[in-house]
Amino acid sequence: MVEVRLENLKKYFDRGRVKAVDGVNLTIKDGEFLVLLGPSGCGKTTTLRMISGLETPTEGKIYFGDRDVTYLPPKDRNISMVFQSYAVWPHMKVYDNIAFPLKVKKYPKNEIDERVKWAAELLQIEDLLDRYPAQLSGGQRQRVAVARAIVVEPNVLLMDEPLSNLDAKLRVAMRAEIKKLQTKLKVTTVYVTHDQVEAMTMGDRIAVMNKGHLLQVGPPTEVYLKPNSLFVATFIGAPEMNIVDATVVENDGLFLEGNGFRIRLPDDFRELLEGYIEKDVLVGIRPEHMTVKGVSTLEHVTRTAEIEGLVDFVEALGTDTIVHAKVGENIIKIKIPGHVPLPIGENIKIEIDLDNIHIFDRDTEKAII
Amino acid sequence: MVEVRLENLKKYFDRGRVKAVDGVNLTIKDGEFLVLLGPSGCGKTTTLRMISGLETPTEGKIYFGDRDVTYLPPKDRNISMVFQSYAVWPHMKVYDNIAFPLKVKKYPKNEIDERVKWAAELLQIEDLLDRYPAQLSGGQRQRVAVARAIVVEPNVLLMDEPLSNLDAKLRVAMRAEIKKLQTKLKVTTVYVTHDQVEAMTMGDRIAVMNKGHLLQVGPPTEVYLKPNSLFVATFIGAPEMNIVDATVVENDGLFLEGNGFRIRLPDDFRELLEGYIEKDVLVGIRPEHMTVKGVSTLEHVTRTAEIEGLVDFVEALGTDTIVHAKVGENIIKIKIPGHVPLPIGENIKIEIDLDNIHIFDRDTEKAII
Amino acid sequence: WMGLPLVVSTLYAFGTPDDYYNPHRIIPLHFTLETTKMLLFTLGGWEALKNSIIVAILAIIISFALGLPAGYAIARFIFPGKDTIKLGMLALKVFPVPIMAVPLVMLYIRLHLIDTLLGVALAHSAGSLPLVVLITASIFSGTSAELEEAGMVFGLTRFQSFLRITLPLALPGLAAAAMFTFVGSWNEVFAASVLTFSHRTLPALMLTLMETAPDYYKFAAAFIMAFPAMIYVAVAR
Amino acid sequence: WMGLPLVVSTLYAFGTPDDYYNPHRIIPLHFTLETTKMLLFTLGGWEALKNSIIVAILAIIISFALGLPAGYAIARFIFPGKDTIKLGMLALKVFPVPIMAVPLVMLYIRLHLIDTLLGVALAHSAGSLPLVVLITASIFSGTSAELEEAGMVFGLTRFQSFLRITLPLALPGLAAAAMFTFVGSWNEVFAASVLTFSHRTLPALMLTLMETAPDYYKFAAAFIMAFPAMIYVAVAR
Repeated sequence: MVEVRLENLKKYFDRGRVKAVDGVNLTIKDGEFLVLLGPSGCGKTTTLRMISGLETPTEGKIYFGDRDVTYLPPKDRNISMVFQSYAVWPHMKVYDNIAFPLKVKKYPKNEIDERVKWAAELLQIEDLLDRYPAQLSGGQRQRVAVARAIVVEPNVLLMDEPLSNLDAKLRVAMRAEIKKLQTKLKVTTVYVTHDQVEAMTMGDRIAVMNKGHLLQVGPPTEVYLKPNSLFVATFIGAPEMNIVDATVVENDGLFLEGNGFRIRLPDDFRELLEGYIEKDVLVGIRPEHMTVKGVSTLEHVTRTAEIEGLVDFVEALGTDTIVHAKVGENIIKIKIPGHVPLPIGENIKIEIDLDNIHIFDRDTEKAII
Repeated sequence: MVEVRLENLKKYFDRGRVKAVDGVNLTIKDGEFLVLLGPSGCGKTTTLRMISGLETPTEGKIYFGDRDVTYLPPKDRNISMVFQSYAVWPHMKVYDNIAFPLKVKKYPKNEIDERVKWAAELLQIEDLLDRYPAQLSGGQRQRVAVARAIVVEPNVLLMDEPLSNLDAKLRVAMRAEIKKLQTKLKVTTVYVTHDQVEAMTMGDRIAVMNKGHLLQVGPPTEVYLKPNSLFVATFIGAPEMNIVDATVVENDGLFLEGNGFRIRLPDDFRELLEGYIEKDVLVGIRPEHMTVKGVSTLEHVTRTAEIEGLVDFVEALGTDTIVHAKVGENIIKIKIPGHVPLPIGENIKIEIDLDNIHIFDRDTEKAII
Repeated sequence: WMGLPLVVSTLYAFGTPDDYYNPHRIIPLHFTLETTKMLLFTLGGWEALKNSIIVAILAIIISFALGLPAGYAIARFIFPGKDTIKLGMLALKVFPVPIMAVPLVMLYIRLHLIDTLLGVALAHSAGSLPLVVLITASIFSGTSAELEEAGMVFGLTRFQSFLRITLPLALPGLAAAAMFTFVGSWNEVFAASVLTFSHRTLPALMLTLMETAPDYYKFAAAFIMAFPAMIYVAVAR
Repeated sequence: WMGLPLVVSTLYAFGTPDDYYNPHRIIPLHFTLETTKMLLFTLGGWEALKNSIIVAILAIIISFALGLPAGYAIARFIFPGKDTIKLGMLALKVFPVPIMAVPLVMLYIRLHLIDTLLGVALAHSAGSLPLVVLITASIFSGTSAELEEAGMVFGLTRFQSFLRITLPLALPGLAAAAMFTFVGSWNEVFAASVLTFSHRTLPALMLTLMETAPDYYKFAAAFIMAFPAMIYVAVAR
């Protein structure tokens, strides 16, 4: 249980041709649950492996508290790890799997027994201790892997997409359990995933990575509501944020003009959009920050705008409905709670929450607003 | 575009030792989107393969309209199929892949060209026609597979978990697209999946299978709100339906008594529970059919009951919150809209919607109510 | 380093006998085609070379005609005794060939196959058959069954689907298996020596020469022997 | 059917010479251990058997000592020239052995390895080394790297993790590879004949006997030769 600090961490493969991790600076607080989120190949797993010591950085430093561990082998870091494939040793019984880290560290026999029992109880696998991993289901193996990881009270607990091999149902259940466990043990945790739902529900903070770079770090709601770039905005949230081309126009007020719509922006946007008058930008709005007028109303909103559209398709999700609306040449998705039976082809008025509108620079793809 | 009728369909493997499909009776209406839903190994894929002709039934009949096709080879059934691995032929260009079914059926060259263009346009892959499959992403290959399947106007369109190899995001997008396409083409469709969200959002009707048997067939809402067995009840819905042991007690009114709770049942339950007085049953309630008193209210409910609990853990999902409550020895999950910051350990009153309570026979696991 | 003996052989193969027997010359400096010519035309080398090629090609045809369907069946279908067959194939490879020699010769005399190229090819096919079955089985398991089934769904019979979809995809692997069969037959000495006297293949001829001919003939023969190996290496690159 | 020649050999191996030369008896009815005894004790068969076993075991030790680390490196690490090495290994298998014979004998004489069991074992190791490297590489690729890394994370060095986690998991595969090396060495004739005169292995001895001894000795020798194959089949079942 320490603070973990990454300083300008880099890892190049193939003689510098592949920059897996390219200058990451990140401090993971003591006891924090940090989620490293990003698409496959973004460098999140490589970052995790450098923290574990399984991979040596090309450049940069890793600190556990004040201790420089950059070049220490894994065994000297007092870390634990839950692997994507679980990596439960098939030639050892469940008990021996969990006891292994303690045996290696030469704990007395009765303490080993005590701690294995404790970990097994926490994960509800007391009945499986005598079995071999081949006799277990995927979910049970996963529990064994977690029990093995917490049995030693590690400095840092590392998890590499631990839920990705479970089926959807089990994933939902384990998500809550792992989070509960971490809250109880208060161990500094780095959790790697490409699943934004996992990230949103489990992380104290989320660190979004892409192409070896760290894009944004912050609590889930902040990353969700205030994405700093187009990538973060579209990667988080399902259905995806709607992104549309538009031009900023100043004409007796500030407007966003695009194919089939024209939105009047509040005056306090003026300062931020200073340099973008008459320029093309990208406008983003999440499906849940819009509604169809006369069908539902947006709650807790102060300022709205209205555009017109045409119902193209209606997707019933049970508790929610996704309306696919045609606005000019674009298809825009609107998420409305409950069951909404809109006829296809109908003309609708779409209400937009202006406080949750995002505007991105076309070239840098950074958020302006 | 025909009606498909399965009559007492059976498929045994390994000389009768494995009963993959064990007596399925099912009529798929002309133009209907039917989803075969079930866990892996439940026989849903084997059923699909028998409809396609790739597998020959051990017993039973398959009709397309009035035509008995039970023993016809696939090529004589005029069906199309989208495979789980897409099965796009790697040694042919995208164009040739899509044109293949037409070439085999000896369509004139200009009509082939026309139809391939039409299908490619529908799936937005006009730009890819000249590429080889190896140059495409998973999502693009998927589109090619779908284009190839619709290019011939098949009697029946069969889909074998077509979205299971896509990432979460793409899956959500393709789900809507496939449904949109089917609505447009009105082709009789059998769609196999183990993902209950896909089933709920895409199917006109859902057929739930388990262990080779067909358990329930009906529209999504019916299967969701009125499951006929414990399996259907727990397989559909996330988080899962809460299942708790209880005893039916008659004592100046009808009660359900269990560990830490006692619920008074309305009098109109009496007739259905006739034979279960003083007997053990299983009680099921969905997380969204309960709420925490003072935090939120249930909408559109007529009759409620109240039990007491203790907050064990709170899982924030962004738009919803899952409260894990301890009731007696059981952990019960309650889904509440919005963000609910309940302190762990707090005593709460849980309100239950009595019209959405389910009671199952302990032995047969069939629904009583 | 593995190329070294090859280079030396090549040098010696084209060196003159004088250079070879000159103790002060480690590397021959005078090159001649005489030795090779002598070997090829006078000592029956040319004939043996032709025999070797014919036998190898016949062996490929026979072992593929039998082994390819078997490999396909093992890869695609489930049938009783499948594992036993696969095990038997491996066990066959472990058996020493000499044990078969006497019964084989007796059988061949009865079938009038003795001293024919077809006979040698049959013996070589028997040797390479297990390998062909196992390799083709693994190649066909590697090509997705769904691709073939997609062909059947979209209007082909199983056999048409095999020809038009699976076979083109399996071709590179099958070519490699054919190459191995060729080389196996090319290098095989024992059966070729026992089963022929007048229609010798190249290695069988070499074995005879080994005891009688001067060393530089051996190098020339070795050079010819190594030829397909060199082609293989060049192609594989 | 593949067991038939084996049964016949076994019968002939223990049949009496009288029965063997009696044209009216296809299957011998009088059994004797005389032939086998004669072969083993008088003609040096026992000595050759011992030599064969020693050579095979030495070949296993040498080829594994070199091949196992190489296989592990190929499976686990990425390094330049890796594919070239794998290709080279395969190419080596394609090369005919006879081409090496003369330089090898010359080298052995210089190193005083000629006519020693170690020398033969070295030659056999060279033959089986590529196979051992390729097989161990595929075995180690088959055992998950994450299992080994888990060992490192939970307190072991890489070498300890290899010993305690990867090796036990790879053992069945390695045993099969050792078996193949054993059988390869056991059946190998050419190198064994060329490199030894007094310390002959069993197949080399057999080759000598082939030309001189009566047929029933051959069957007895064949029976002894086939012994490990029989054990292999019995174990594999």
